Amino acid sequence: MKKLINDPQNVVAEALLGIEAAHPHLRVDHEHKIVYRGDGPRRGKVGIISGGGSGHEPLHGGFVGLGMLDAACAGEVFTSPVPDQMLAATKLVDGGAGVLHVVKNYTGDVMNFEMAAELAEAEGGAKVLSVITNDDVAVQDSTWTAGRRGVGVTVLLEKIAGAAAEQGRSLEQVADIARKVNADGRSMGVALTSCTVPAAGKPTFELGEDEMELGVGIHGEPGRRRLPLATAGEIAELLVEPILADLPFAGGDTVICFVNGLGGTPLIELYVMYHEVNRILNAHGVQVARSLVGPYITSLDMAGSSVTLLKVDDELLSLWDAPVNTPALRWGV
Amino acid sequence: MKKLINDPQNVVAEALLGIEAAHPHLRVDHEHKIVYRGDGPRRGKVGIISGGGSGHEPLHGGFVGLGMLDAACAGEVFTSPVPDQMLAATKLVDGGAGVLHVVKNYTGDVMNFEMAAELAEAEGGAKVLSVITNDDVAVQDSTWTAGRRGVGVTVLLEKIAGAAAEQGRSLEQVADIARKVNADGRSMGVALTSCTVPAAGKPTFELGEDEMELGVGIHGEPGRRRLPLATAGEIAELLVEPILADLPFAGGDTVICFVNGLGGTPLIELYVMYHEVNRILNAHGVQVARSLVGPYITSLDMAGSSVTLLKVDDELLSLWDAPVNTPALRWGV
Amino acid sequence: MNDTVSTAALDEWMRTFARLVAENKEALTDLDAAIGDGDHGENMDRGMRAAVQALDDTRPSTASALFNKVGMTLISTVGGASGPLFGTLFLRIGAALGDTSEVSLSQLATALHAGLDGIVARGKAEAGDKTIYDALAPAVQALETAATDGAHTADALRAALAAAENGRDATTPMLARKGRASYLGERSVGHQDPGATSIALLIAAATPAPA
Amino acid sequence: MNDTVSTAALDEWMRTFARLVAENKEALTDLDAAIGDGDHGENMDRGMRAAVQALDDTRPSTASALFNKVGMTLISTVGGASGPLFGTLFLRIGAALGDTSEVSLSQLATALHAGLDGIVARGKAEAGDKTIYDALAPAVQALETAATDGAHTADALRAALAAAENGRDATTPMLARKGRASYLGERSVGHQDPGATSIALLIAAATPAPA
Ligand SMILES: Nc1ncnc2c1ncn2[C@@H]1O[C@H](COP(=O)(O)OP(=O)(O)O)[C@@H](O)[C@H]1O
Ligand SMILES: Nc1ncnc2c1ncn2[C@@H]1O[C@H](COP(=O)(O)OP(=O)(O)O)[C@@H](O)[C@H]1O
Ligand SMILES: [Mg+2]
Ligand SMILES: [Mg+2]
Ligand SMILES: [Mg+2]
Ligand SMILES: [Mg+2]
Repeated sequence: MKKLINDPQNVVAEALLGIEAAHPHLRVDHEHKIVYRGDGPRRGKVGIISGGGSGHEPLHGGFVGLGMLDAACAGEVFTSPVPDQMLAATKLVDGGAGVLHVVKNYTGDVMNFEMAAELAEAEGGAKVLSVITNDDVAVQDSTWTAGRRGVGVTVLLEKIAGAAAEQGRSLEQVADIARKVNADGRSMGVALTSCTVPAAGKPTFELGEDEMELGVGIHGEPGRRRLPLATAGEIAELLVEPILADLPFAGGDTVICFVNGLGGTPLIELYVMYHEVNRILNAHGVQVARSLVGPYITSLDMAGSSVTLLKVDDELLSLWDAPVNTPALRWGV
Repeated sequence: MKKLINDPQNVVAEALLGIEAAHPHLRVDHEHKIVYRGDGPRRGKVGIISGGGSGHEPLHGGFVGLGMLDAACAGEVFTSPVPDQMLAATKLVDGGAGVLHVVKNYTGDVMNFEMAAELAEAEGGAKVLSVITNDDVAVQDSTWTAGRRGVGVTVLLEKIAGAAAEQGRSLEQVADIARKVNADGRSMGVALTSCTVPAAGKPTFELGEDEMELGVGIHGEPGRRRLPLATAGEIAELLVEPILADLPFAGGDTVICFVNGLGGTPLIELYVMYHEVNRILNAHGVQVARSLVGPYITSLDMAGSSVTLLKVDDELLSLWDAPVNTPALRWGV
Repeated sequence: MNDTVSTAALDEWMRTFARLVAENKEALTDLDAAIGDGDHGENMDRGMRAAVQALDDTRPSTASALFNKVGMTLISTVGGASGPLFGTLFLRIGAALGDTSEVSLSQLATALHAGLDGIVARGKAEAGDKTIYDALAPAVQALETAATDGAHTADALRAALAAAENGRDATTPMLARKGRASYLGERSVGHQDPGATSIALLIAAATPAPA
Repeated sequence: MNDTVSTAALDEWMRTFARLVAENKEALTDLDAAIGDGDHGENMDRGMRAAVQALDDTRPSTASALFNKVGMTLISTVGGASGPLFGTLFLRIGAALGDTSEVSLSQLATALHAGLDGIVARGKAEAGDKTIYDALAPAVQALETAATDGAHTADALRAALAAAENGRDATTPMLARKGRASYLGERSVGHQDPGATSIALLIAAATPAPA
């Protein structure tokens, strides 16, 4: 295992020290491992928190700031945070207008956030609503599974819901917008290599020199199929076609197109992928209104990429374009 | 070799197609492999171009836009572009106030940019000045070598000179600011793994499972020493101390602190590194005024990091803070 | 355990469970690596070490205080799926037992049933989903039957352990329908469920060696 | 080559050089991998293939047009250090030869000297820096001596080739002071310079087989 770390047990705590030092407009509650806005909470603004296992940076801590998240809870690497963290974060960001919990659909995340919401209610504190992202078309969405995993759509949702909250919308309205984003977004990913969890010290799975894992999860969960390594063009087809078929997206639809890097893949390859994805969308008559290219929801050092498409209307687009000031996404300010 | 590409020979051309599709405010001259601003040239504004071998993305194409570069020339992977490209870019961005060439100090880059400048002069076109970055303290700076390599300072210089040009300063003034940035900035890097050039198909160098290359170059050039893999804290010392000693930086100095990822290292590790770097600077009484953490000047898929420190005064800081709107750096707009 | 169980014995149960988890940490993690994300041993061990520490620090004197402390500690330190599930299990057991310091077999059976209900409320698992349910439900059933039959506590626990271990073993051929393992679909078949394995350790920790 | 050299023979020289570069592409790259960045063979081959294509397309009829075309093509297609250096070499040779179509030995020697000067002006290399200079300078020297001595062109070229190959071999023990290899310091010692190796191929391409 080759990593720029000290003790594998301290990676999360030390990365939080780095985030705190590098971004003066953010604060860190080290006891609860929460990154939060230095200028919050704002009276009357809905607070938005998210969180999950660490190892997906910049998600979620890198999305804290004006126009996006108010706080992010960092769990151990690939392990959901505990309810105490979400409860503390909920209190930290409560400006009296309620708090939205953005939860990626994993059993642990869902249950821990649920308990936090119950505790908040029991304490008579902030009103909490939760929105669960489950956009990964690689997983069958049925009552026979834990349901689809929350992946790339989470990034887009946090931006768009954050903008809605910044506009002063009510908790219900912000939650509605968030649900709409989740309903209209789909993702799928591919791994060329495994990630290595620091505490484990060895790759999570083995992949041959000529193999790739199609439909991989962001914790190295197995995907749909293991296939021989293919070209960027072929891989783009394998990712985009199931996404397009699933919603379904149709000719004339307008989308935000997000080509994500999983942590170990450099930007030059993501642009090659973007070109191929864009080509396929053009062929289907799907219009790309906005694009995002880069490593925004990662899986430690995994080499690979995921594609997320979000169908947008004018309202979603204007929320996407609204000012945002976070370590990882910033514009308009 | 596991890469998201099609033909190894076409990586640069296809990545440029991706950049063009993803960033509507940029244009691409595919014949000359130039990324340039869609809103340029602006009359009376000094044009700034840079360029170099590809494989360092987002450098340089990702830094084209308002407040930074006017155009970037993409060479083959790790190979300097040819003079025709810089000549064409010079013409593209010439708004009548002259053009600055930002050149990283490698023999090939220096000579090819030099020829382009001579050709521009011979054609009686734009007045051209060149600034060479040579900030890598891992290389001995003497007449007995090709001199220090240009690395991380290039990113900071392009931002700061770009802001100066946007203010309407003269070519000489912009070149002076650029030279000042280069004079007051120093860098050093470490590789945990080699990069793999697509056309070569195999790692550029071999590094044992417990080794790291200290002082590595961004093309996988060998560094000062090969050492046993160390902790982030130890590595930070090995990078920062030679940098501090070299200028020398002193207690009371104010710096921009840039912790860069080399392409294969995920953000969580860069934040662990940032924490360690910041700790060392604090111990030396060096004040960090601004920070930049992320993969901004990469070496394909190399795992590793580099540290750049730039001594700043109020003027440099206000130029750093000025609005910028590029794919990779954006704020204030 | 004796025919009524003292708070001290319940405390000992939790400490023994912590020891068994620590001893089986790698095995639990290996089971989870095969069909999950390879952290179940780490998760349970982190939680139970913290729980024992909390018991040392607070020395609760009633059954409800004891299980409350264990449950809250697990919830606050584990995360993942097992934190809320095992945490809820112990919280519900504590609530069911109340401020007593001597627990009868039928009280214990009722309390564990309440814990099982809490797990179902939280995780929506059903029989055959390849989860902790599949080891815990048969164990509870065995305890209740024994209590109804007027069995000795020790015998009842031995029956419960046998049921839990059977239930655990029965997860191997199951196709997972809950938790991370469900992503694997057919490929989850043939692997023993890590959470069910922890449940068998929990019951084992309460069970006296065969007479 | 004969005692005066026709444009056709010069054209053949460039094509032979292109062929030798192609044949030695991997060897040149391997030399560069050891002390540089492993692209010298690729660079020279890309450039000379383009140069031959340009000659096919334009069929230049004078020495200056021929070398101009080769030089400009190298500059426009190679990049890196060798593009400007080899490009300048041929541009200067072309300029020195002018619009002639028959070139004498002393004209050739003078032109190559001009090319060498161009390389020095561009790259600032000195003898012993472990660069193309170390193969080219002795070759030019040998040509000039032969011309002064009134030698036959073929003999002069054989002498130049011997000098270039000696110069190339002499780069092995040198410590690099220019180009990427200079970053290696002491570790550059013991490796033959790739650029000097290409120069030896260039002279070999002009040299008739021994009589
Ligand atoms: N919905 C559920 N109901 C009951 N048990 C569950 C459920 N989901 C998962 N489990 C149990 O949790 C165990 C995994 O726990 P653990 O590895 O600690 O958490 P995570 O899956 O979050 O990494 C599984 O083996 C299974 O027994
Ligand atoms: N300043 C210089 N003067 C003369 N020759 C040089 C100089 N710098 C480098 N070279 C030559 O260039 C060769 C390397 O060429 P090449 O690999 O094509 O370019 P790059 O180093 O840019 O990858 C070296 O072997 C050396 O002979
Ligand atoms: Mg887990
Ligand atoms: Mg090169
Ligand atoms: Mg697990
Ligand atoms: Mg080279």
